[in-house]
Amino acid sequence: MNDFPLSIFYFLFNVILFILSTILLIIRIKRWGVSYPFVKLVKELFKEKRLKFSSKLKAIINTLIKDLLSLKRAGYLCEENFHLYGRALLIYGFGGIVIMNLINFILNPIGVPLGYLHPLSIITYLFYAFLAIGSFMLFLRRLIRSNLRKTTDPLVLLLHLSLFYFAVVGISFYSSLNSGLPFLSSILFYIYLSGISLLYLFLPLSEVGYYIWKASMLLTKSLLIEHKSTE
Amino acid sequence: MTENNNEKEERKGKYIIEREYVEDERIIEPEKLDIGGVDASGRWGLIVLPRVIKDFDHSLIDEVKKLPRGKHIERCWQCGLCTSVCPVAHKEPNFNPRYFIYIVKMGYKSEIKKLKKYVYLCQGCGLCSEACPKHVDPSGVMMALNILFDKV
Amino acid sequence: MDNKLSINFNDEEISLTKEDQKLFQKLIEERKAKLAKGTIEDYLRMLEKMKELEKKEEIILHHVHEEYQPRLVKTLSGRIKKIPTVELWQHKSCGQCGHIPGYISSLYWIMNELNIPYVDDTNQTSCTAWNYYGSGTSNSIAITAVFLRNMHVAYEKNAYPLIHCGTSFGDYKECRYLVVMSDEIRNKVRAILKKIDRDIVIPEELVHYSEWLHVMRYEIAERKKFNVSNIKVAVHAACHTYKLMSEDYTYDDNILNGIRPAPTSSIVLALGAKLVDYSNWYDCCGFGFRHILTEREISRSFAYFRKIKPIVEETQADVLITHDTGCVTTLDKSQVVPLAHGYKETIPVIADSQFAALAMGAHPFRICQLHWHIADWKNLLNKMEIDWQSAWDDYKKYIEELKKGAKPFLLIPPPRKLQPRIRDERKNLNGEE
Amino acid sequence: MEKNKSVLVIGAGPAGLQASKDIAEFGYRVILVEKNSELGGAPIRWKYHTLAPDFVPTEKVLGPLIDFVKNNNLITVYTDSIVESYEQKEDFFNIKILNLKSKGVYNEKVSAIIVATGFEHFNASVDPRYGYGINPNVIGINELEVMISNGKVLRHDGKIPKRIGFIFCVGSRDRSTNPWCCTVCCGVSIKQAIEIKKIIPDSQIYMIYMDIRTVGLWEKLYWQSMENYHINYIRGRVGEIYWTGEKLLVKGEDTLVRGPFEALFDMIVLAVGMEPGEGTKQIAKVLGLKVNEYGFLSPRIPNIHYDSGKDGIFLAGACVAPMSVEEAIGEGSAAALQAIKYSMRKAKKMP
Repeated sequence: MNDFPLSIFYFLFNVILFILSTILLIIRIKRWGVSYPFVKLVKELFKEKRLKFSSKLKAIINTLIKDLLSLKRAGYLCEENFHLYGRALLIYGFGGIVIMNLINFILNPIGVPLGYLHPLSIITYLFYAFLAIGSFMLFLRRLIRSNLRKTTDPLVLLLHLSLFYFAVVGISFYSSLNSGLPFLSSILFYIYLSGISLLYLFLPLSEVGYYIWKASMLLTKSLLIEHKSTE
Repeated sequence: MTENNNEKEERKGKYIIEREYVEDERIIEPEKLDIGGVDASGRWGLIVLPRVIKDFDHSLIDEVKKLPRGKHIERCWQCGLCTSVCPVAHKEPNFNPRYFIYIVKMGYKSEIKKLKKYVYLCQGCGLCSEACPKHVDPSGVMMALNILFDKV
Repeated sequence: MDNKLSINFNDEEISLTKEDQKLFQKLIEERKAKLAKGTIEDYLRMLEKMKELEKKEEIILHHVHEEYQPRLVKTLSGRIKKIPTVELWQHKSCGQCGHIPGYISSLYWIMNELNIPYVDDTNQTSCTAWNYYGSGTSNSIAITAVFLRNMHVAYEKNAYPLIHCGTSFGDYKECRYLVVMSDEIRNKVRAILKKIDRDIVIPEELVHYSEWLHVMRYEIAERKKFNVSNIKVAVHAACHTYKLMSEDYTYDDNILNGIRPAPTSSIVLALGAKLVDYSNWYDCCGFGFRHILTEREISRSFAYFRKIKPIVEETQADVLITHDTGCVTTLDKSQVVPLAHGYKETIPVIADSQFAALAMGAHPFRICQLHWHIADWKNLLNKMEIDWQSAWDDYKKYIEELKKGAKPFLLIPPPRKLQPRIRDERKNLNGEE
Repeated sequence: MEKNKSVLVIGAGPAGLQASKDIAEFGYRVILVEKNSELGGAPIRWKYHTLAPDFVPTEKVLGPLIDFVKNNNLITVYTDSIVESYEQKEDFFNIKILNLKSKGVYNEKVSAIIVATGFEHFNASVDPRYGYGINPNVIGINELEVMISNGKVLRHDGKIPKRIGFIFCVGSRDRSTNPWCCTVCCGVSIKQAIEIKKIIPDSQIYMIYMDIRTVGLWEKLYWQSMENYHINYIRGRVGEIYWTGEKLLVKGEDTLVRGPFEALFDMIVLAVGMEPGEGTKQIAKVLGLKVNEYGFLSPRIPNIHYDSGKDGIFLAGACVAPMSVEEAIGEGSAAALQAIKYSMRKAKKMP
C-alpha cells in the first residue's frame, strides 16, 4: 500500500468519523430537549453586525482562557491536586494531540517518518504522554478510593480507559512510524485507527459530549452578555 | 465570570430600610410609571412581590430522571453531605448541590431562576457522589441540572 | 468573658459590672411584672382597682348611668360591658376627618336619623396615639394626660365619650391600665391636669363606635332603604381594636361563633348582606404603624398581596368593610400602584358606618363622601341599585352653589336632655359646694 | 402444676393478650379484665390494617392471640369491666371487678397482677391550629387506618383526594400539649402514605416533618416511600389550616428554603401521638401506682419496665412508655414470666 493514499485515507477516515460523531452528539442533545448552542454560537459570531468581529473574538478567547484553559470549570476550584493535575494533563494533552495532528497533516501530509528527535514528533509524543498520564491518574483516583469507585458511573471509568488506550496506541504508532519498521507501523496504524474511532464514537456519548455542549453553551452566554452590555 | 452584574447598575429599592432582607428578584421598581398624570416612577411605584410558596410542581423531577446520571435524584433526603465536601460550595455560597436538588424536587421556579447561573461551576470531581449516603450521585445530578436549568 | 457589659450610648461609653447587670435586669423584670397585662386576671384586677380608687376619691369614675340608656354586650374576657347609646361625646379621629371625612359624617347622619343626641365638641384634642405608635414620639405620661384631658372635657359636657378611631380606642385602653395600676403615673398625670384646671376622670367603659353600631344594628336595619342581600361583604377587624388589651372588646356567641370580634360583622349580617370569610382575616391591613412610615413600599405591597388580592381571589366580595382609620386608608390607597402595574384585583374599601348609611339611603357624596375613596365603588353602588350618577350631578351642583357663597349643609345634632356641668367652683365639679 | 394459682391481667391489648397466653400455656389461670367490649386494644379498636415495617396484616399478629385467649378455658375474660379495688394479703390479692354495663361486681383471688392498660391517641382538637373536628378532611392517623382497612380513602364529600398532606408531631414534642415523642407515628404515617399510594396511585403525598424518626429496621419504610413511591418530604411546621370551602389552605414554613408556604390540600392527616389511656389513669389510682410527670406509670427503675415498685404488681406495654405493637408484645411476655416467677416463689415461701 503506497504512501500517498494512506494519508488521504487517514484524512477521509477522520472526516467521516468526525461527521458521525457530530451526528451522535446532536442526537444526544436532541434527546435532552435543549437548544444546539453551536448554531447559536455561529449565528452570534457572524450575524450580529453592530459588534465588531474582533471584539466578539476577544470575548470568546477571554472566556476560553478564563474558563477552560485556566480550568475554572474543570477542576481549578477543586482542592484535590491529584484531580487537578490529572484533569490539566488530560485536557492539555488532548488539545495538544488535536493541534499536532492538524500541524502534522499540514506540514507532512504524506506522513514521512521524521525520526524521534524531530521537534514535531517530540511535541507529539509529549502531548500523547500528557493524555496517557492524565487519563490514567483520573482513572486511578476513581479506582483507589473505595466509596468513589462504588459511586462512579461505569461510563466515566470507560472514558478514562478509552483515552488512555488512545494515548498508548498513539505513542506506539508514532514511535513505530519513526522507527521505520513498515510492517509494525502498519499493524499499529490499524490499532491506532481503532483508538481514534473508539474516541470519535464514544466521546459524544460520554461526559465529554456533555462538556462540549456545556462549553459552547457558556461561550454563547458570554457572547450574549457581551451584546447586552454594549447595547 | 461576570456574574453579579447588578452591582454596576444603581441598586433597586435603595430606600427600603431593611433592604438586605428583600431579594432583588422580588423588587419591581418601574423606571417610568404614570398614574393618572402623576409621575409614580422609581420609589413611588415600587412594589415588593410576596415570597409565599403557593404550589409544588414535580414535573421537573421527572425530566431530571430521564437525563443521564440524574435517575437517583429522588433518593436525596437533604442531609447536606454533598455540600459539605464540595470544593466549589466553600468558595461560592450560591453554589449548593443540596439546595439545587431540593428546589428541583419541589419545583420552586423562582429559586431556580435566581440560582441557575451558578450551577455551571460544578467541577465534576465526584467528591459529593463519594460522600452521599444514599448514592444519589449528586455530581451526576449536577450534570443533569446543568442541562435542565438551561431550559427553565 | 469579662464581667463588664459595655454599651455605647450616643458614643458615650457606659459599662455595667456583673452586679449592675443583674440589678438592671431585676428592675426590668419588676417593672414588667408590675405592669404585666394582657392576661384576663390583670384586666379584671385593673377594673377592681379602678372602683377602689373611686371609693378613695383619688379619681372620678364616669359611670354609664341610666340616662345614657346602656346596652349590655359580652367581652372576650366574659365580662359584661355596658355600651351607652345616647348623649354621646364624639371623640373624633384625625385620620378620618383628614383622609376619609365620609366615615364620621355617615355616623353623625345615622345618629340624626335615629334621633340620638350627641355632642360634636370642637374642644377635643387629638389623642396623639398615631405618633406614639407610629414614630415613638411622646411617652406614657404625656399620652395618658392627653387621654384624661379629653375624658374630662366629655365629663364636663356630661356626655359619654364614644371613640371613633381604633388606635385611640386601643391606646386609651392601655393608658387607662397605666393610670389605674401605676400610682407614680397617676400622680404625675394629676399634676399635669391640675395645671389646666382639670381632674382625673376615667370612663367606666371605653367604647369604640363600632360597638355602638353593634348594639344599634337592629334599629339601623329597620331603616334600611336599599336591598343589600346580594352584596358579598368581607370584613377586616382592626388590630388596635381587638388585639390591644383584647379582653375589652365585644364578642358575641352567635356572631362568627364568638371566636372573632362581633362588631362590623354583626351590622353587616343585620343589614342582610352576605358575610364572606377569607383565609388571612387575622393579618394586619399593612398599615402596621411605624411600618407604613418607614417601609412604605413593603406596607403597600403587603396590603395588596396579603389582603386585597386574596380577598378578591377567594371570595369575589363586592366590598371590604373595616372599622378603623388606618385600615380603610391603607387598604383603599394601596391598590393604586399595583393596579398601575397591571394587577386586576380591586375592591372598594369603606367603613361600617358608611355601609350602614348607604343602606339607609344617605347621599353617597354629601354624607358618605365616597369620592374620597380611590378604589372603584361604582359597581358596588350599582349592585345596591343606588343611582350614583344623579347623586354625583347633584353634588356637583351643590359645590357650584358653595362656590357662589351659599351656606354649607351642616349636620345638626338632635337636642340634648342632659345639661353640661357648669364649671364655676374650682373645687368640685359635681356641682356640690 | 398449682391448680389454684391465677394471675390478674388488666387490659387486653397486645401486651395483655401475650401475657395471658404465656401464663395460660404455663398452666396458670388468668383473669383478663378489659374496659372495652372487644379484645385487641388500640390496634383492633382503630382497625389497624397492617403493621410497620413489613406491612404484616394486623390479624396475622393479633388474630391468633385473640383466638387463643377466647378459647382457652384457663383464661376467664371480663369485657366492659374494670378493676374497682384490690386488697393485698400475705401471698395473694383480693380483686373486686366491676362490669360497667351490667354493674355486676365479681371477686377474684389472684397471686400476681399485670397492668397492661395501654395508651390512647392524642385528641387533636386540643391543639386548635389544625382545626381538627372543625375543618372537614382533617383526620388523625387512627381514623386513616380505619379508612385504609376499608380499602377506600375518601374526602368528606365522598371524592378521592388528589393531594394529601401528613403533619408530623401533632400532640407530641410540644410543651403546650405533650413534650414527648411517641416513637411510632413517623413510621406509621410513612407506612400509611405508601398504602395510600397503592390505593390512589396518582395521588401527591407530602410529609410535613420536623425530624423523621423511623427507628431501627423501620428505616426502610422511609427509603421506600421516597424512592419507590415518590412521596415528597417538606421539612417545616404548619401554623394554621384554613377551610376555603372545597380545599384546605395549609400555612407553614419550608425551613429548607427558609420561606413560608400556603398550599391547597385535599386532605390532611395528623400524626397524632400517644397519651396514657383512660384505663392507665384509673388503674394507677386503684392500685396506687406511681405515675411520672407525663402520666405514664413509672417503674421502680425507669429502664426496667416490668417492675412496678410494688410487690406482685407488674407493668407491660404502652402504659409505661410510648411504644410499638412489637415492643408491647415483648413486654407482655416479660411481665408474664415475672408474674409466674413471683407466684411460684411466693408459693414456696421464698423471699
